[in-house]
Amino acid sequence: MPAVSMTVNGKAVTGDVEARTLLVQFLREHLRLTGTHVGCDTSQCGACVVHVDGIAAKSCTLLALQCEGAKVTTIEGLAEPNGPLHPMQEAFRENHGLQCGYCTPGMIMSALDIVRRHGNELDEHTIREQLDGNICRCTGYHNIVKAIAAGAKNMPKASTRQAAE
Amino acid sequence: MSATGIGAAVRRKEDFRFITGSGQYTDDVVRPGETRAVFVRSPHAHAKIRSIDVGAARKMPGVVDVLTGAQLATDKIGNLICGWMIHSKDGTPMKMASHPALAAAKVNCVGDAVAVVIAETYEQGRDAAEKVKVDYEVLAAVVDPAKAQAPGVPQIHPDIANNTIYQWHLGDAKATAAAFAAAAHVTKLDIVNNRLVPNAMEPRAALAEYDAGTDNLTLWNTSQNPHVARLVIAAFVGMAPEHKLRVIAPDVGGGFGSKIFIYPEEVVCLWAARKLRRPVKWTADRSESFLTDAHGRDHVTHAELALDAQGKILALRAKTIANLGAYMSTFSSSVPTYLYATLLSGQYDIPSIYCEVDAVYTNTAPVDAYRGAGRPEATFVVERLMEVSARQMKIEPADLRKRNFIKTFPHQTPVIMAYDAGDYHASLKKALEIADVKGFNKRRRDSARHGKLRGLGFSTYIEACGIAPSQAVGSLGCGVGLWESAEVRVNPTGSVEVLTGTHAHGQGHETTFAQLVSERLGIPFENVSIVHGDTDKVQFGMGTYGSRSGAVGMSAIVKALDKIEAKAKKVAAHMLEAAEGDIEFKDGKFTVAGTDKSATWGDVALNAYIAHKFTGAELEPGLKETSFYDPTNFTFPAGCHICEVEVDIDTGKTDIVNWTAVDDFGAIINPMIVEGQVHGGIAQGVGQALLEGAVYDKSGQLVTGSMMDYTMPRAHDLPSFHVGLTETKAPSNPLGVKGCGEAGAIAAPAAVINAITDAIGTEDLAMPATANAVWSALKRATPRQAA
Amino acid sequence: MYNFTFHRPTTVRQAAGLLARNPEAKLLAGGHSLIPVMKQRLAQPSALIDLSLVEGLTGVEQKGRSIVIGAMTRHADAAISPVLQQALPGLAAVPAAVGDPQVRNRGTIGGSVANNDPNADYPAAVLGLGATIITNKRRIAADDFFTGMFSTALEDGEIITKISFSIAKKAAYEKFKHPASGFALVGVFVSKRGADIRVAVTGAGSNGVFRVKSFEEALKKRFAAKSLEGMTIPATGMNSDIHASAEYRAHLVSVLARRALAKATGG
Amino acid sequence: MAMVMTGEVQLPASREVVWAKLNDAEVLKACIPGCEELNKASDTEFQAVAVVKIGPVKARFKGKVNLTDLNPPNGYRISGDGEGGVAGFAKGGATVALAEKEGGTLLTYNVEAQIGGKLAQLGQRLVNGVAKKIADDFFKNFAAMVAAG
Repeated sequence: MPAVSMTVNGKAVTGDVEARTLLVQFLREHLRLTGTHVGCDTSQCGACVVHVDGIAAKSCTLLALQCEGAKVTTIEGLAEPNGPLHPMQEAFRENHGLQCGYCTPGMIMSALDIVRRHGNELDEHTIREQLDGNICRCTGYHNIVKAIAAGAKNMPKASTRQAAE
Repeated sequence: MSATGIGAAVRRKEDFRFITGSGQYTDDVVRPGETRAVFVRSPHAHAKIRSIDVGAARKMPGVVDVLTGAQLATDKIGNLICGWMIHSKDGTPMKMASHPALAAAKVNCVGDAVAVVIAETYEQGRDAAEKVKVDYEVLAAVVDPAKAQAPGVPQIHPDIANNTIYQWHLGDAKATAAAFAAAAHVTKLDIVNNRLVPNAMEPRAALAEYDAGTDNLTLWNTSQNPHVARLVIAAFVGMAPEHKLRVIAPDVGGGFGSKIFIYPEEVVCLWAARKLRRPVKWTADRSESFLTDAHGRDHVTHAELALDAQGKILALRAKTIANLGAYMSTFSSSVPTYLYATLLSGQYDIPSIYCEVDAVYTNTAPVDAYRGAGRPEATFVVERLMEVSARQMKIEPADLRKRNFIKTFPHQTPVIMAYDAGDYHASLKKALEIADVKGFNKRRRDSARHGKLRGLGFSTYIEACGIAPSQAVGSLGCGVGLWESAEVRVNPTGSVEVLTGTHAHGQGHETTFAQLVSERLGIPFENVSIVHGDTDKVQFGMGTYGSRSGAVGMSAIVKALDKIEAKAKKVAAHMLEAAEGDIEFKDGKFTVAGTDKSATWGDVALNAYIAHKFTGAELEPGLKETSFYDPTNFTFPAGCHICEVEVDIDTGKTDIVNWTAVDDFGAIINPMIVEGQVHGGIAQGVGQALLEGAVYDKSGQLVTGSMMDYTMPRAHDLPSFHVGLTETKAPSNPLGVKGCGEAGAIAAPAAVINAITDAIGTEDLAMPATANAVWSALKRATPRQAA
Repeated sequence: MYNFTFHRPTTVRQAAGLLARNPEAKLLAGGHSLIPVMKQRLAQPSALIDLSLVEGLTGVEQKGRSIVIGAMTRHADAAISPVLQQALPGLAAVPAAVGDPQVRNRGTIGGSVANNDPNADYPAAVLGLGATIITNKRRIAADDFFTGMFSTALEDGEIITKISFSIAKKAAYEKFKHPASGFALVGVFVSKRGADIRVAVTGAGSNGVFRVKSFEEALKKRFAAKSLEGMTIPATGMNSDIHASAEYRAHLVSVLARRALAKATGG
Repeated sequence: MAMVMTGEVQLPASREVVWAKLNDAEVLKACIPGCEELNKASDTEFQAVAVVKIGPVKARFKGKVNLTDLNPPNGYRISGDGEGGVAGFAKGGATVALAEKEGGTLLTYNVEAQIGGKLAQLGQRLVNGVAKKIADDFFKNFAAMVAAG
């Protein structure tokens, strides 16, 4: 089996995987990072979004081997274990941007990518358009949109890149 | 109001684990030696199984075993059942076809499982599943519920004539006919309530483990009601005695009804785990979810409303054909009957109602409760009839509603329900203001200048929640009681665990229930934890559906807290050397009336356990109480939703430009969570109206079988919502709460379609009102004179 | 997914060599069409040849009167390329309209054009601007490249390296997005470069991207939405499925063409 | 999803010649898109293997081809069904009619096709186009064979 090495949440990891192993399977089954979820099998729902080299990607549509040498950040890597939450995480809690929580990790990782691309001042229209790749069945998006706007505002300009790296 | 008590928008306790990725959903649970189950499913909608050859599959790498329906029968694993008996008009019981967890002789829908591969890894299981050879004799399929009973159509279950499950009715046919004969105006509508796929974001999953040493089975699953699952799997499927089966529903990623039911995969995983002495896990991929989760709605209805010349409703009648799919799912029989026809009175004083419902089998996935379950269908019938009647009679839609609102309570409708409280004028009035209905005509003219058609649609809905008084549902055929249980355990240090028979899968019970306990006992919110979802921890409970967790589940907690307080007062009386009757309890403090003697909550809790101040003969040590609460009535949330749309004439695309929801949910524990429930419900209702629709082709293939073809509402399909509340307390439970989980999904479809038909000037529009559908309707229409 | 061998060449020559040695191999660009199909086990390539480490395949450059986009340039990067925004903003709108943000973060122009999905966005721009597809072997004109749904003039072992677009003075893309899949239910690209006027349509035709000659003729008199007023195209040859009828698609072609023209002409 | 489509093609040969080719297994094999095997079980029955390739999708179907309603030299019905393993199954048929026209033969066809299983579940937006393409390709190939003599 081919070996794969990458940096996940700041830690170097390696594993022997079948070529057909998806990044999300590598994260969930090999590394036991189960915060990244699988909600569909056609790359629509966005529950599996992580950052690969700082850019949001659907980890269900990437092979682990494609991420050889990459820096991957998952929801588990956004905040230090005993440190404060990331402002975007905090904003989701503060604004009731989640209900069942299943889409939430993907939503938060996508939200950070929106900030990376569109900055800290986000209007409702931009957020709604940019959430095209993430489906939530619980919230009707109302509070997710609010949470992302608030979280973006509370993020220092540099912090997105930091989180991504 | 304290910062964390009743009425406060407390931030949720459960969120920390979800926003940090540390939630524990079923697929996240791993057991040592775990195997994976991969199901072999029928690609045909209707076929006889001539033979199944698993020989090649067994030899594939990593395969532990391949099991079939024949073995399931040999092992005497029973069928899945429907737990609500409905009788036809002629008194005969409904026709429930046998539903084995693995089909052995015949498949009746695409996705019907015929074998299961148990393998070391998921991919190995899939490799092997391809090697299972099933020889099918393909039969013609029946898909359209409106044609399922016709002579000559394929018969799905051999001993069930005309694919007919029951022919049921409710109401007074004669009185209704007489009222129609005397009517000045009759409105007639043909309605298809489109079939929906629930699509909770977490796919269904099951993990079963067998302990040979104790002969105990454990099932982790994505259930809204683990105790009911255990009961059915023990008592009907006969998997194991109830006390040898533990069901754990950990974090569950949304349910919306689809996770109430007991499904074949859970049964098969348990059976295989015991047979193979290895834990067996199955997690649906979304393609499987589309084929095998119970779908929702799917009614074909002809409905009529009789009115006098002044617009007073005289009678309503409806004839509905309900598609229940290939098999009867756990509660499917109740949805188009007692959860539907009983709500056909809406918010209106209607003297006579008559409803006939035929439930039919088709070669499609089973249909059962989906957010609102019957009530969205009823609301759509009633609110479309109201809107169309208003237009035909040239009465303002809001006025027609006002003329017919029920104004005094209690009110007995002609269809069983006794509404106990409400103020329908209040919610309509508030909604009219928030939606700025006065300014609509100007907005409509502005839209017209930009080539857009603007429309306004109302939906003044009612629902029955707090499901339900056991005696009442028992008399209607329900196989279980619908009370709820609670256990309150006070620890020696004064912290509290509440064990509830309800189950949360996004509703925030850990927060709301803790607010209730914190307020009632005067203890910090942080010192309360809510435990649910594990049959080994929690006493029997009925689970969460039908917006019942507040009205029934919290009421049980209140009753248990009453008992806790009574016991604690006894302990305090011993501690403070006072008469029990002189002890007062307020804000977490026990005082002796008229003195400055007091004891804190913590002191009393500790004393209850150390028992130094009383003997066991006088008072049992400990502080733990249980309650089983059975409601005395349904609750009746109601409200007014107003949808404003703009339709692009060129493309037919509809944009929802404004949404107003004013709901009366009775007393509110956490307004933030309640509003969130409203938002989510509206989104699902808008989804039904504009975007979603499960389509089977004539041969029974699900052609909207993925999120590429089945449109899930996305953020840009929806606006921000304006949500308001009015309040009349529910008299039937101690908190006065009514339930909020389904309101949006119930109200929204009618509001959307009323708005679009207002915009385009024709009533000839089916759901989902896609751009293509609206464009076609516009082309067909002879435009009504714009208001 | 069936298993396969995985290769990461660093040059086009290596990639071509791998392709030649593995007749059942597939090139992997962004992977957002191929991997979903493989996950469903509807494709069984023996090997994947990942082009992401191949040098010289990314970037957007202006070369004289042309814009040249490397085959492995991701949609998200092309959409915000200052060069493209400046020289040919109508083209930049195309990658900006593809799928969803995460798809745009991975998907590439080369992958999209080579796949020639009948509902993809880029083929409309490539045909609508009369672009040239540059491979490791030759240059192919857009008019010769798209040969029907999912089929192109590419031969076995041929790898797209770049696509060159002549800068058109006026160009715009209008898309009616399918609400579930994000593909174009219909997309129309219009352009005018001197006498070369093009109207290319994706999503609508049952055989993939096509040009609307009748519209192009009408636009020769005046390149404006007004020139198409009252003009329609027949529904024959339009795709018809559960999402949209052939009549509706034909209707959208004329609506979107007029809207694209309005955009292209600043109207 | 059931699909229906029609088409016609003018062939530079007599009805008898066209009819003979329509019944020639070698000709049919060469015309059926992706056909890898076509083995005669009788004059009107064949075992077939065909590979269907649609973009990244590639599925191998094994099944039967039948000729029925034979009415020489006016036409027949050619139908087939195949199992594509994990991809699902496909069935289809074409009623073929031959008429003398302009010194040659006008072949008209009415095709209906149906797919099931995973392809039906996931491939909705492509099904019609693909079915049309396969039918068109078949008759285009056939026309070329006739033209080649």
